[in-house]
Amino acid sequence: MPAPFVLTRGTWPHRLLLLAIAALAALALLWASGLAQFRVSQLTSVFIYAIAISGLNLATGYTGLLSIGHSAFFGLGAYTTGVLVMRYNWDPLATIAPAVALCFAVGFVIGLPALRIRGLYLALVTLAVGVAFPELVRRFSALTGGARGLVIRRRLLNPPAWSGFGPGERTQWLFWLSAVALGAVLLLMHLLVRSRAGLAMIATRDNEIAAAASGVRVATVKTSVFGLSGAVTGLAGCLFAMYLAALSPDGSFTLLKSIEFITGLVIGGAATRLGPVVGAFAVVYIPYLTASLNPSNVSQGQLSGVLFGVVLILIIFLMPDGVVGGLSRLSGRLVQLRPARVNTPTPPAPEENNHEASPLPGGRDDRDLTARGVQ
Amino acid sequence: MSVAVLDVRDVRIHFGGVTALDGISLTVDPGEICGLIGPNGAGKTTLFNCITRIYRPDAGTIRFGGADLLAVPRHRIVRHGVARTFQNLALFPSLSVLENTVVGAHVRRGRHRALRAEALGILAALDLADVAHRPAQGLPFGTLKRVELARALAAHPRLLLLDEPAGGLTHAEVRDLGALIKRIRDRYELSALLVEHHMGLVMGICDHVVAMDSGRKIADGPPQDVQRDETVAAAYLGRAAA
Amino acid sequence: GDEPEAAGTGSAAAGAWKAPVADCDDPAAATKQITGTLKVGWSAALSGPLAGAVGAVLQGMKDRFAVENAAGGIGGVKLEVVTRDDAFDPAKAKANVGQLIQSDKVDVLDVFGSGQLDAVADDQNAACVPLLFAQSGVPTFRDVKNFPWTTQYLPSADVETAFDVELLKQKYPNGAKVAIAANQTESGKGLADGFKKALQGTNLELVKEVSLADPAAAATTLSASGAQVLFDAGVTTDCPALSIAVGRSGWKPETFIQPSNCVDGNTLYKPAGAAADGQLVPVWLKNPASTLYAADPGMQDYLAKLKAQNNAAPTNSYTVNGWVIGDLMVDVFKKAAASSSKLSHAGIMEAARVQEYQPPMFIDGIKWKMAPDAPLGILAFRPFQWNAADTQFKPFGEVIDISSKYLTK
Amino acid sequence: MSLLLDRLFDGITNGCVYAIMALALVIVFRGSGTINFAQGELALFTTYIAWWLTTLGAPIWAGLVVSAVAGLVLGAGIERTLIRPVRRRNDMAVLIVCLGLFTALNALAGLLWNSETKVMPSVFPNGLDDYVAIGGARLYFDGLGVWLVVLVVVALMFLLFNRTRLGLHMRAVANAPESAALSGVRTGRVLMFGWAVSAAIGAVAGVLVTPLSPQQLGLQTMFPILIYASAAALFGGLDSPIGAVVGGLVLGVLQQLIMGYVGFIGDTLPQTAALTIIVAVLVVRPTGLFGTRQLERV
Amino acid sequence: MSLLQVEGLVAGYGPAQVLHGVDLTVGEGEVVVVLGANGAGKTTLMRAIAGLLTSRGTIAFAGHRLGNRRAELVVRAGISLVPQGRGTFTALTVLENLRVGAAVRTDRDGVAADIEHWFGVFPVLRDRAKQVAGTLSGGEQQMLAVARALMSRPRLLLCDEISLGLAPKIVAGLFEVLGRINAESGTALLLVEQNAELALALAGRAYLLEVGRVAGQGAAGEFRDNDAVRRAYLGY
Ligand SMILES: Nc1ncnc2c1ncn2[C@@H]1O[C@H](COP(=O)(O)OP(=O)(O)OP(=O)(O)O)[C@@H](O)[C@H]1O
Ligand SMILES: Nc1ncnc2c1ncn2[C@@H]1O[C@H](COP(=O)(O)OP(=O)(O)OP(=O)(O)O)[C@@H](O)[C@H]1O
Ligand SMILES: [Mg+2]
Ligand SMILES: [Mg+2]
Repeated sequence: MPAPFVLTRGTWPHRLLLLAIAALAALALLWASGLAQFRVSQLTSVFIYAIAISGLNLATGYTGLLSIGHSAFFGLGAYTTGVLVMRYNWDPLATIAPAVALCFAVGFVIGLPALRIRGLYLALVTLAVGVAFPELVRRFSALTGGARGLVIRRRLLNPPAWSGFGPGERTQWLFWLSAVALGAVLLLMHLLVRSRAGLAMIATRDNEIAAAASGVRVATVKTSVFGLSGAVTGLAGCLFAMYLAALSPDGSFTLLKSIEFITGLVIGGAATRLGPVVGAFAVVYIPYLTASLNPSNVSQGQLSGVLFGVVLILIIFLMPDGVVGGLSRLSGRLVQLRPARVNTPTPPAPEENNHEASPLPGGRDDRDLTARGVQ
Repeated sequence: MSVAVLDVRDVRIHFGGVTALDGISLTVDPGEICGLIGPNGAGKTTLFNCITRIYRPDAGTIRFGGADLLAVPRHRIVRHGVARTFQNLALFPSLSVLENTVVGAHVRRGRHRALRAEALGILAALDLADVAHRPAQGLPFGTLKRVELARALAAHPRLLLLDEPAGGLTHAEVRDLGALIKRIRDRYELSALLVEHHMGLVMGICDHVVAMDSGRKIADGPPQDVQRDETVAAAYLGRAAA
Repeated sequence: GDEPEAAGTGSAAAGAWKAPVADCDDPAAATKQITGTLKVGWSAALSGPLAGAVGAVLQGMKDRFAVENAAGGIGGVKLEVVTRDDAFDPAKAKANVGQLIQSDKVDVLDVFGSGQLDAVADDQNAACVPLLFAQSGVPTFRDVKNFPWTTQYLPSADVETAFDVELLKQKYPNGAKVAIAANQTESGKGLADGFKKALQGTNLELVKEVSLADPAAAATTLSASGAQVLFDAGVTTDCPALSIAVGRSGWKPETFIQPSNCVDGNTLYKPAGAAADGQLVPVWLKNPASTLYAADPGMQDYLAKLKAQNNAAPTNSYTVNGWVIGDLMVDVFKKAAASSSKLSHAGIMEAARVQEYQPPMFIDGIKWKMAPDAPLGILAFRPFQWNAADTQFKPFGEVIDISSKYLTK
Repeated sequence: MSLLLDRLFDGITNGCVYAIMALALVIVFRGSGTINFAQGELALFTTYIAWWLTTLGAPIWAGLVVSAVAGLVLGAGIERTLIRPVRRRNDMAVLIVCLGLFTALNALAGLLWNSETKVMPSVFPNGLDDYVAIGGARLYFDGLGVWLVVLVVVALMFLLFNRTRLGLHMRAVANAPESAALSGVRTGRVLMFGWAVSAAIGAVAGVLVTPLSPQQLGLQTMFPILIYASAAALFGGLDSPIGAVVGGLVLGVLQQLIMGYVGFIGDTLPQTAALTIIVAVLVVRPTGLFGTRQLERV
Repeated sequence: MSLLQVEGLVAGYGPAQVLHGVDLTVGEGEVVVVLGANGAGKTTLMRAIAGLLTSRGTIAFAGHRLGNRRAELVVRAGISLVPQGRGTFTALTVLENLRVGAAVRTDRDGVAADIEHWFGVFPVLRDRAKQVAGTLSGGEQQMLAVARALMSRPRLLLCDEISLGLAPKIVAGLFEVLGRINAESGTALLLVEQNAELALALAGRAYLLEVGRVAGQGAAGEFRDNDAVRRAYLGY
């Protein structure tokens, strides 16, 4: 096996590679936008799912808070948009901010029990949320349309004039809107995960006590992660409302949706940045493909369900860490990313008593780095 | 005589029927390395856990640099300048050694990049530069114990609590570790409380040693005196030292 | 509001209705005459719990088309059915309908379920592809102005409950105490609301309304209410569950009315045993399993043709439904082909909007009646009563036609 | 009074339905530390087998036995072929295998026996007159039968976990699989046993419970039961058989009482209300009512 | 013929190879110690023998090749490992831990007697018999791990740094116990030990492991006299 090609982060070959990948992605989007309308629509739903799963990834993947209630955030985002547009005549785009804010707040509150409850027990809390959402929608039917559902009329969802899309180009508009939103979410995830806050999340997941002993506010991390996670999935909900334009409590926002998100997350690769995107493709296209494998004899339709289950199991057998996890291990054999070099004195070769030679950084006199709060 | 940085007084804690700490008191002076020895189950780790607020004592006070530590929540302890290592390792397995160390610096101000650079420096000093980018999971035990130390150092503590840092090291490695701890003390002007069963290390670097048994203090004084103490020999050192 | 009243008062003879072709994404396509084959595209739950029912409907319809194709088709145009699985998920239905329209180029659409219809109606109306006889019955899509290209097959909840109340008025001229058990879904709510509306101005008094979330809990509460009449505003699965629960509570309401979707004796009444005895249900289709129609020519023709098609379950009520929908479609297509708009999307829609037809499998005296401003279709029912000892439905009086409430002749 | 009793009886019967499935979940959890999300569909599948036998003329109790045996075999086979290979590699992966099974088994049942609702014969007498009257309320025999079965199962499980080596080994494997192997415990067999027994309990539960279910036997019968059984198991503490039963009963009775007496919530929010109460209890006792306290020892 | 015979053992984790062909033998009733720096691969060696890692090369025990037999079968063959770090069942009580340790045995009375025996050796464990093992102190858990491993009455006991975290008095006592077991029941011992002083006193032979290879071997006495070994492992 040939030795892997080594790339160092932050050097120009690495930047060039990133640039090339970004350009390729943009080209792929351009090409895709020219496909048949229903294909464009299908991709739009993939992007929306990818955003929703990214939200879940934050809580479940990076922070280890298993949630089976994210269908509720998806629904809350969708219904906020739906209600504001239909009942209060808001512009659809303007509903995103309040919807995301609302989901953040609700997520934060749902995160509160996470301060005491852990693991599968916490999953029960989120289960309760997932079960409650459709019931609450039905309960407040004056606002939400209740069991009847809430239909957003097509003309209310026309692209805004500044976008350059005509009133008939709703599909194109939503495609680009979702693509841009997904790009923004992925960038946000990338920055967050590599930041101190991101480290604090993973540390909380890996060892709560040690994280706290290192000064991580475990409580704050959990509640705000739940909030942020809910907000991102809520954003996906808003887009979903614009995409489907027909909301009903029993249609798209039940526990089954949460299960779909989890499936996507694990198949794509939990705690990876691109996993949710791959997972979204999987949850949209695998059922689609297994359904079209279906023989024309309609009573055999159940076969697609069997196939879907089998495909899920197969993928996990081949790549237990998800597709992105598996692929990055494979690609690691070709190209290795080395972290950016930081200027530190290289220590001399380890020899007996060499410690005298390697200086300890920081210390009392390094005021710029010494900040100890309470003195 | 200078005033103590750490002042533990009459701390008691029990779990069900087990009294783990039974009115222990001890002080650590500024710049001092204080050894804490005692048989297994004496309550040494439990005392660390009380100081770092993982446990809440039933009675007693713990003061650090004038502050009442028992009134400080768990995650703020390190802000007060107290960092620790864990006897049985409590690292973040999926994070790299470098990232583990950076988490140690969580409460410090400064740019992420600068903190990383400094963490790399600490790792170099601890002979961990080679494994800086490897995930903690899968490293040998002795190495991981040093990662614990690196993480604690990254917080720039004024008091370092070391719970059996020499576990899994050879004699030569222990000797180096002893030298390193002393250097750390001098460089960062900190105090340390050291739990170790490796008597060579304790005798070699401690300025003063506290021996405990069944949650109580049984001896306190200069290392040689404590080593010669009969109760200590009987309860802890056994025939080997007697 | 987006929920228009069920229907205004209209007239079947209001004259021609013109399809609003100008609003279409592609007006030319809407008026283009269909040649060769006419494709009917379905998005429905081919997998999951509903797959059995959906499969039977589709098979019945395909068999009806096969008969027509064998007879030469619609003036030479053959009929073909294209299906796509949506697993009862509205989002998938939307994707399916997009693909059916754009890629499969179907001429007529159909879907199963109201949530699905909600999700596809806007797209389908913009594309001006007729969506005929959807398996749903919600008021939203009886709004001809907003959804000119959509019609539904299932009876309106308002019409059905108006019939129920009419029946009760005949049975209890001096009034009675009535209770409702309502399923908390769209169709349950629709029935409950319709029933309450129909009760207004009568001497029937509503004494209790409970949720069907748990049938046992509902039954205990209902039995304490002292009602004489119980109306089940539920979905199919509620019918046996409520029967059993009510039976077990030791309560025997004088009259127990089930919704029209509970017509399958074998699965919905037999399991309840004696508890289901005497229950009433509104019916519009002939039941192939009943001895009542043994000599009926329409029935004999149906059974013979299905046998020739090797249909596996000719007596299944879903098969009958599918057959009848196929029958109604064939009638629409023929009328369109004969009209000035010809067999085109617009022509089909125009024919469907004014269709008056008595399918042979509709109970005699019940007609399919569409008026441009009252697209209701089914406006009459015949009450049937379950006889637990014989495990058979028996007619309970004659057909009650309430079209006069909705149409002015 | 009799109304209250009626509701209590209904609640207890529903609670027992949740409890028996929760017990099956507890066994798998005790052995392998995972929640088996396919539990419900496994039970559904074996119940279909029992139903199918009755359509061939077999008496229902024979169907019960066969379906229990089928459960044993299926459970063991699934553990061996599908769970064990991924388990060692990734915990989340087990979850997805279970979800895959969930979909595949449900669809397979639909494929083999179509999706129309089936009428499931009852093992216990279940006519309209098969009840005893207590304080004016009716306690039906089939409900009572389920109560008894739950009692028997929980007693057997108690014995298994607290009186037998196998039970001890199951806990050891769940706690530290590697140390268990190092002690000579046949971890594979122990896990397989856990899955087999739990699938068999699920099979028995399925046959006994579907005639009581408002849905009868259909592809949707088990999903809601599994959801509430999981809630019950977690509420009770996930590793405690007693807890599973108490959890099931509390959930069942709460739902009935809320629906019966808290009118405006009960009609529309029965599940939300019941689950909210459970969450509130969990906040006070984060590892359920009877669960082993998690250790915070470093 | 030796009890344990390891030849050309190659083992590692995924693509990372740690042991590069290790040869080692332990005779019937012999005590052998393996020394090596932090990261040399000692734990890897022990785990490979115990059947926790897949490996290449031969491992023969009492004349039978173990191949890549899984750990539970290796125990049944008569090899028991005290793993490095916590080798206990944290959620089980001390007593239950010991019972699980006897999983391969069928003699109830013998098991009960052995438990009594170990309670005698480590009296703390008797006091904590009903306590959940996860709450024991680090040293107490280490004692429990040793007792647990010996409950299966192995012919060969592998100890990966069992003195880790134990008080000097206990360590001394523990080595005495090991010596007694070795003398009385002929249990062979393979020790990985940083406390080289005590280990070499007990052992007959020793190996030196360096980056996954055997860098030296010989009688324990010779080892103690070797300068390099003295400086690195004995501290004088
Ligand atoms: N959470 C707990 N629950 C019950 N008992 C506990 C708990 N924590 C500590 N103990 C008990 O308290 C005693 C003191 O434990 P501790 O860990 O402090 O000992 P130690 O001095 O650190 O011993 P070692 O040198 O073996 O690490 C032990 O007997 C232990 O069993
Ligand atoms: N699970 C693992 N995954 C990947 N590499 C591993 C794993 N475990 C050990 N290693 C690697 O194997 C090598 C040898 O480790 P091992 O634990 O055998 O050392 P050791 O001699 O026991 O050290 P110590 O004295 O510190 O216990 C190390 O380089 C380590 O990084
Ligand atoms: Mg300790
Ligand atoms: Mg080791």
